[in-house]
Amino acid sequence: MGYDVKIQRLALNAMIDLQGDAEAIKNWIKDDDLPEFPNKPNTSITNQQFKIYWVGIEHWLMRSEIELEDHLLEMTNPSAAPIEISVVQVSDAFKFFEVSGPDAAEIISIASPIDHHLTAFPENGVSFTNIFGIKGLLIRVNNGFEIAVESSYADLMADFLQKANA
Amino acid sequence: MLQISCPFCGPRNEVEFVYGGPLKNRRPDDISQIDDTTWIDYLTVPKNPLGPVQERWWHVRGCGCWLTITRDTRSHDIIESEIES
Amino acid sequence: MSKDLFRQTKGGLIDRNQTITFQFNDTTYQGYSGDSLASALMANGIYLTARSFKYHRPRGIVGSGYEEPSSLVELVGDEESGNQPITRVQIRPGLNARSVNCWPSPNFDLMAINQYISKLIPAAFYYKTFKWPNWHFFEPSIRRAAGLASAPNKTHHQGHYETRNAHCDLLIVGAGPAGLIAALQAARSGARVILADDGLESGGSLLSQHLKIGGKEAIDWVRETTASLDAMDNVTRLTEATVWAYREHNLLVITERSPATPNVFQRSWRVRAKQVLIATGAIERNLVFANNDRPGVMMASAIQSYVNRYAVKPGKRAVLFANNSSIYAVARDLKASGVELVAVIDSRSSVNDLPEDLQDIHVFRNFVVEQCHGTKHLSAITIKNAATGETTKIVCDLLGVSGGWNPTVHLFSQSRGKVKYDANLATFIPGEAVQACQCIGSASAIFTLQQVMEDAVQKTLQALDLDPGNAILLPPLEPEAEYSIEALWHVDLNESLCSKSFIDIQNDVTLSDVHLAMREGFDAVEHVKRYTTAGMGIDQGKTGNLNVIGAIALKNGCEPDEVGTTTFRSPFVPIEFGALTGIREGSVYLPYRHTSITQWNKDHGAKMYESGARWRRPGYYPRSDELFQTTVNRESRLVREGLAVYDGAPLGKFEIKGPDALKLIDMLYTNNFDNLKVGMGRYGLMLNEDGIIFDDGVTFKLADNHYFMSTSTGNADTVNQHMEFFLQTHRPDWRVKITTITTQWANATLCGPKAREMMQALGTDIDLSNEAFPFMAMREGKVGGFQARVCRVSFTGELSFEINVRSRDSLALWETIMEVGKPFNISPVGSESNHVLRVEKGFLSLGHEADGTTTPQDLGLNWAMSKTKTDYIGKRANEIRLAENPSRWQLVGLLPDDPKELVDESAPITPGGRRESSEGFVTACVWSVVHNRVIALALLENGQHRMDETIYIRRKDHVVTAKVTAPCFYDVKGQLLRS
Amino acid sequence: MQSYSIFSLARNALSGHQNWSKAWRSPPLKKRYDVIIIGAGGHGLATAYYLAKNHGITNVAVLEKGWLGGGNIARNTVTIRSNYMRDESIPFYVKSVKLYEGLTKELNYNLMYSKRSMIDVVQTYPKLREIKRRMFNGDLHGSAYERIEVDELRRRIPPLTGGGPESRLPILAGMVHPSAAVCRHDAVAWSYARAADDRGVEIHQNTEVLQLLRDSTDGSINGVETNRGTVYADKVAVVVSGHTTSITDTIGLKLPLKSFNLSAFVSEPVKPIIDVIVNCPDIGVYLNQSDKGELVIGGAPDAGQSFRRDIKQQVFEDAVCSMLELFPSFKRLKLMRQWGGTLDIAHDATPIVSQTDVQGLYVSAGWWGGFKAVPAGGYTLAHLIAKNEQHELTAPFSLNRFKRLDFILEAGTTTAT
Ligand SMILES: Cc1cc2nc3c(=O)[nH]c(=O)nc-3n(C[C@H](O)[C@H](O)[C@H](O)COP(=O)(O)OP(=O)(O)OC[C@H]3O[C@@H](n4cnc5c(N)ncnc54)[C@H](O)[C@@H]3O)c2cc1C
Ligand SMILES: NC(=O)c1ccc[n+]([C@@H]2O[C@H](COP(=O)([O-])OP(=O)(O)OC[C@H]3O[C@@H](n4cnc5c(N)ncnc54)[C@H](O)[C@@H]3O)[C@@H](O)[C@H]2O)c1
Ligand SMILES: Cc1cc2nc3c(=O)[nH]c(=O)nc-3n(C[C@H](O)[C@H](O)[C@H](O)COP(=O)(O)O)c2cc1C
Ligand SMILES: [Zn+2]
Repeated sequence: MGYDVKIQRLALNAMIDLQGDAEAIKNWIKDDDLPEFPNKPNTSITNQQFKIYWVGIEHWLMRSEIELEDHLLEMTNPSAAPIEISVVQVSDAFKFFEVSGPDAAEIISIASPIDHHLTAFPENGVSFTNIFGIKGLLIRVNNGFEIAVESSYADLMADFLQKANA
Repeated sequence: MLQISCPFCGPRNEVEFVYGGPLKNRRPDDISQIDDTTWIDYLTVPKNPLGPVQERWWHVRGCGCWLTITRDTRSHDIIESEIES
Repeated sequence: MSKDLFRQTKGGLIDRNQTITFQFNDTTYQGYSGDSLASALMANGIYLTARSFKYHRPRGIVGSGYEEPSSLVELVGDEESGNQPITRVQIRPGLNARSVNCWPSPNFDLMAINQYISKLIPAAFYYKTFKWPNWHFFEPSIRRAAGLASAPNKTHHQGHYETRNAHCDLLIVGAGPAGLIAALQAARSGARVILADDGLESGGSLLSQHLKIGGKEAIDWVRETTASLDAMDNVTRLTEATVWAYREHNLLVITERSPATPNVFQRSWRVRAKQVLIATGAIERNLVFANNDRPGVMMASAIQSYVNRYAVKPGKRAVLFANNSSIYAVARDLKASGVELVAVIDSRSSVNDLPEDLQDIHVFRNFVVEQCHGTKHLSAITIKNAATGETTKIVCDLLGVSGGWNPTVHLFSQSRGKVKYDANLATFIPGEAVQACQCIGSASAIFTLQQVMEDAVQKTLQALDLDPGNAILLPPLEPEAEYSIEALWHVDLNESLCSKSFIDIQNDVTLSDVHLAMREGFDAVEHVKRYTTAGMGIDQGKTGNLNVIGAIALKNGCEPDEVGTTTFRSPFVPIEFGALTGIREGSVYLPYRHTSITQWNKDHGAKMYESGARWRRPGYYPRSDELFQTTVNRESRLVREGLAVYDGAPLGKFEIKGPDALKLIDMLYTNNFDNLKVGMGRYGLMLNEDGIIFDDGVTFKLADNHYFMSTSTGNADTVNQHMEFFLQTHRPDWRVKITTITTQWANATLCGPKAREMMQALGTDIDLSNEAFPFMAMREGKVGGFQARVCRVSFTGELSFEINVRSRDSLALWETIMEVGKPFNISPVGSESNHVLRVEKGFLSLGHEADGTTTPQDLGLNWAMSKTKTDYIGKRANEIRLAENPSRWQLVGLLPDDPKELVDESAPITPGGRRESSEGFVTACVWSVVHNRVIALALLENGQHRMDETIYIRRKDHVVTAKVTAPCFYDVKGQLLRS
Repeated sequence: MQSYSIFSLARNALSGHQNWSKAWRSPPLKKRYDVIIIGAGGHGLATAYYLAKNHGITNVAVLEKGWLGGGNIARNTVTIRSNYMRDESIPFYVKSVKLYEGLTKELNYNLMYSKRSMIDVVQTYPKLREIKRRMFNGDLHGSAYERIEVDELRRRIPPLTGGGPESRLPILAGMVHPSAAVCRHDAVAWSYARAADDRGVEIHQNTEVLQLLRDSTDGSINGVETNRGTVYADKVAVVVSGHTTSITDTIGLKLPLKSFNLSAFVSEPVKPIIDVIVNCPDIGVYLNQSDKGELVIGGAPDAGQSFRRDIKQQVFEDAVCSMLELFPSFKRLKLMRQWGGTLDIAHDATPIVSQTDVQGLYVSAGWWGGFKAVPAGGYTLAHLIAKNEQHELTAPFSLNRFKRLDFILEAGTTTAT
């Protein structure tokens, strides 16, 4: 163990991919339980239950615990969404990891070329970036970072993280 | 390793991007109107300047935008970077 | 031998309380903690440490750091590593080092015989000889003689390598006085600072000099400064960290040789710096005169380092020889160390800057050293009055030389900054910077401490865009003499001396070699370099290159700036390859992707293959002692006759939606999608703009302007790129959104005549009748209790149901299928049998028939090309191509006359089987389970018009004849898959 | 031409090597030549030599903007081979290898031509299929290529200890191309220069062509504008590897070429460990050990057009990673130097040796793997210039193919970017 970190594979999360005009999307998924949409690129807004990540021009991700997936699906109703916006359930397409502890940033430096210093990647920072050579979502959390990758890469990611801290 | 400024994400490392070749004119709406030679040139002859070239990069390991940057082929200096709209 | 002969009793940065035992050339020695291998050997009175590369001349230690051109060792045992400059190896218990490239030892080296034929082997002699009988006759022995150390055959002995990324506001390269004061200044401002130095500890030249800073010993100032830097969390200070590459966009690469993190053996940093300060100091250059390579001839600055830092006495009777003023500080330190300083030879004619306190030393002004005497150790020198030519011999065993100081502009030059020649300083100095960097300290050609520090502070403020008022107070310093130099590129050759003047000590290149090259027309500096190999060694000519330039200038009667430098390239010093790749090795060397049932597949004996896009997927599932072909036959037959299940999860999948989705799809595919009904799918061919097939797949319509597209496994990413590219760059006004859902969905593909029964048995609310759920339809519903999207597509030609479920359900579905399927004798099948089945059907496979050269027409897919669409990607190119050249290689089936002989895929078809240009090749050949014989697919010139013809497949040793058929061998009408 | 041999060396040793003559002259630049060749790289110099030798055309100027042999011929990884895939290509490369084999004698210059065979380390089935296609097609044209099994592969390349059955990409087989060779790259340029000069060709270094000149009446080529003034000729050949379009752009001639950077690096010199050329096509790295002992290693090109002769960090790391996967003991071997070269590549990745739409203007371009092609490239281009007709070996390489979109897709993939 080279670093003082804890590395964990997380359980499945509920995820919805939202694309399209911001106003149209907000109109479609009006719901009191939802937080506001973030107003800075690559940041998130979170409430008790849900998180909204702004990850691209006209592109957001909504996330919750898997227990709330049905609630999320109800709110967003993918199959009925108007033609201008795209709402797709992608819970299974991602696998999450958590890297936490005093040296979490060291592991991220090994994994990704992104500047994750607080001045460049704030408290509520979230962004797709290159993580161990593949596309991954980097999220700053309380005591470190979360990483989400396309689920087919989960074993690879676990392997990499373990080696980074060997 | 270039550092490419993405209008959405800010400065990011080249490894987040995929190269998409030098800029070509917008593909015409009705290509049947174009004569063979012009179309063959369109397909096969790229701009290849010793100096600034406009080219496309896909921020695939980032926000997903296709950017057009102007990069000096002698130095890699990037003069400009923008998203098509 | 008494120790004190070579070691001073006090002083230095060594710890006399810690004795370390080590081995060198199979002899055991002792040194102190803090010693380098060079200083420890010197303290033991060892001066003969190496043999030279070409002539195997005896050699000693010349430098004290990375500039060392002479003594290289290889470390043996656990630490195995070759070609280490002896000056860069720290001694440690158990260290075992050996001189390279000499046998049996430096003292007695058999190859030394080369010295006697040296006349026959001047620079580049090999181009003129070794031609008869041929080069091969000589090459092996030449190769054995070259090459210095032996190659390592062990890897690192502990921990692992690491690479990482970093960002900072300011990267300072070099922690000498310039770098340290700059760091101190920068740190105050709160900027993110990285300070990296190659040395064992920060301090740079201060570690080797006797100076006072702020009234204290310089080393105390250094240690106080580093302590205060270490206390700030905006500063990262690295030691034993070489910055070895300066690349575009202010990316610099650092390799740390012994990072503090446990288990990390070496670490590389890719640093993206907003600003860079290059504080790399200066490197002293050598002087060129006869036999200047004798053991005992050293760089003056190295002597200074040995006497001050390591408290050794590098000789008993010393002479110093220089063309510049820096020699006098060395003279002072030598005297203080107790080494007898016999004389100083100062080649300068016009200046006299002998310091007050050194008036008692014997200075030969306007003299040069003409030659050295002694073979294995310097015994005397002959000096010559430059004006009169008269010579004098001086007995000595140590000669310190200084040819002047070259700012270490390597990184600056790598950053594309131009260097320019400064005649006053007789060296190349940094010119204007191109990237966001500046040289400070001696790297910017400043050679007194006061000015170094002032310069550093001022440029730091500039770099960080700070007000001059923020400048920190400099510690008071003692006055220093101004640096002065008169160029001396070499001492004139005296042909009668029968000796060699080395200009590149490491590669054994002499001044005569340079002259010979020029005489033969190789007079550009780059030609001289390549013809003589000067500067091409491990040291990359750090002490010698400028003398090559000077020698060329002298000969051509021009200034060195007209000659120019060779290109400074990374790495600044050699870097271990292992340090570049970090943890990216073994299982993670390349990415791999798993489906959610990968473990299940492995547990069930699947042979996993690399397939497209880095997926690992089952090739086949052999049972105990089955042969490959038996398994493939069994699996293929199972699909044709019964029921099998295939893990089709890796197929690329996209949801495409928006008011212009149909427009996009019609642009991407060659065929029409506008009449597709909701719930139905259509096979589509995707071309690149050159009209070449690059993907195929089935796209279903979920609703108006809402589609579900599948692509081949290997091309999912490329197709995504292709679509986004077209949309975002050519049609940004089209409103379409694409979501990748490849791994949202997993799949189990049931195939075989019993597939429908099996679906029934699994239990589903979908009406499975052929009318309600026809071929190419997609239905949503529950299957075996799981919410599913079921598609009726078939790559095998059999009745198939592709059950797509959320990935999380996939293992459970799979297990259910295996359980429910027992009565049907269900079994998983892999990609090998799929290949057989698709060949029987004549379905195209990317990489086989669509190999990046074929068009749809070539494959007889004209039916898939819309006649009504005015445009789609690749349409126009194909029209032009076909008009020009209608007779292309086209897809056909082949029935080899010998039904039992499998033909290699890739084997060419030639006219009459003759050895001439091919007219096609076999794209696939398999054992057909339905025909019980070999069948093949091929691309054949004009093949569509050659049915029933006999063609000739040319294997290397024989010709196979085969009959041309249509490229479909099974269920030609396609009734089964529609059943 | 001064003879080079052990005897001439011995004789000159007696006179302290004072009497060696210049390898080439530096004559004054004339106003007019029969032929101007732009670029004193391998191809340009070989073309000049064969023009003089085979066609008796000696009033030839080779104009070089820098020092002769300082372009890509100074920076390639010296691999010479003929294991190409297409019928259009193989005979050309077979001829080139043949010419190379006789060159040391022909030019009286030891090129240290070392026929040491190339071994491909094959790690995926699609690659195996592609290479087999090269093997079969090579056989049709006299280029040998044989499969060996993994044990034999490891026997021939002792440090190849990676790529075992459990590794990320296990080695499947080896493919041996026995006629592959390495030779001293610089010496190829120097020896052609010396021999061309000896036959009357003039080589002008530090002479940069700035502009092509056309006849104002018929548009045919007239000469060139250089930094040293105007030079006239009715025939001009652009042989500037990597910089072709910079020159043809001056008259608006459109060519299907992109310039890019390819880089290479060398390790510290070590005693002999590998005596074949090792090529790892699946993972994009190849290497050989020079006679001086350094490993000469090459990888993939940079993404994007570039005239910067430098290496990009990620490209470099990828190549090193790949090498270490197969040669783990090289982890402790050290990088000594790295560099790059500017090459150009045609739209279909196959070279161009061709007349152009401009009368009297010839191009030889798209040589991104053209060190091996130097002798045959020069040989056939000289033929084309002298006779105004394509040599049969380079007939397929004419520009006409683009007018029909009838590409020679050598790489077996879609058009290269
Ligand atoms: C890293 C690397 C590895 C390679 N490895 C191999 C290999 O293993 N095998 C192989 O076969 N090939 C290899 N190649 C390719 C090979 O080096 C080139 O294809 C070949 O050298 C090109 O031909 P040339 O020698 O004529 O080019 P060059 O040597 O580049 O000659 C072109 C000359 O034109 C000059 N020039 C340019 N513009 C002007 C102007 N305006 N006026 C006057 N002169 C001008 C240049 O200065 C240059 O000297 C490699 C290339 C690189 C960069
Ligand atoms: N009297 C003279 O003529 C003379 C000549 C030269 C220098 N000096 C004195 O030497 C001092 C120079 O101070 P300075 O700070 O400019 O230089 P320095 O030589 O003290 O320090 C340079 C530091 O940079 C490090 N370095 C060099 N290249 C590196 C790389 N690529 N990566 C990592 N580290 C690297 C070196 O290890 C060294 O520690 C001054 O005191 C000056 O007066 C005097
Ligand atoms: C086959 C080959 C072997 C080389 N070997 C060495 C070497 O041993 N030492 C060295 O310093 N450079 C070596 N080089 C690199 C050259 O020094 C130089 O970097 C290269 O020719 C490119 O020129 P440039 O760096 O001046 O741009 C070699 C180059 C080639 C092509
Ligand atoms: Zn972005």
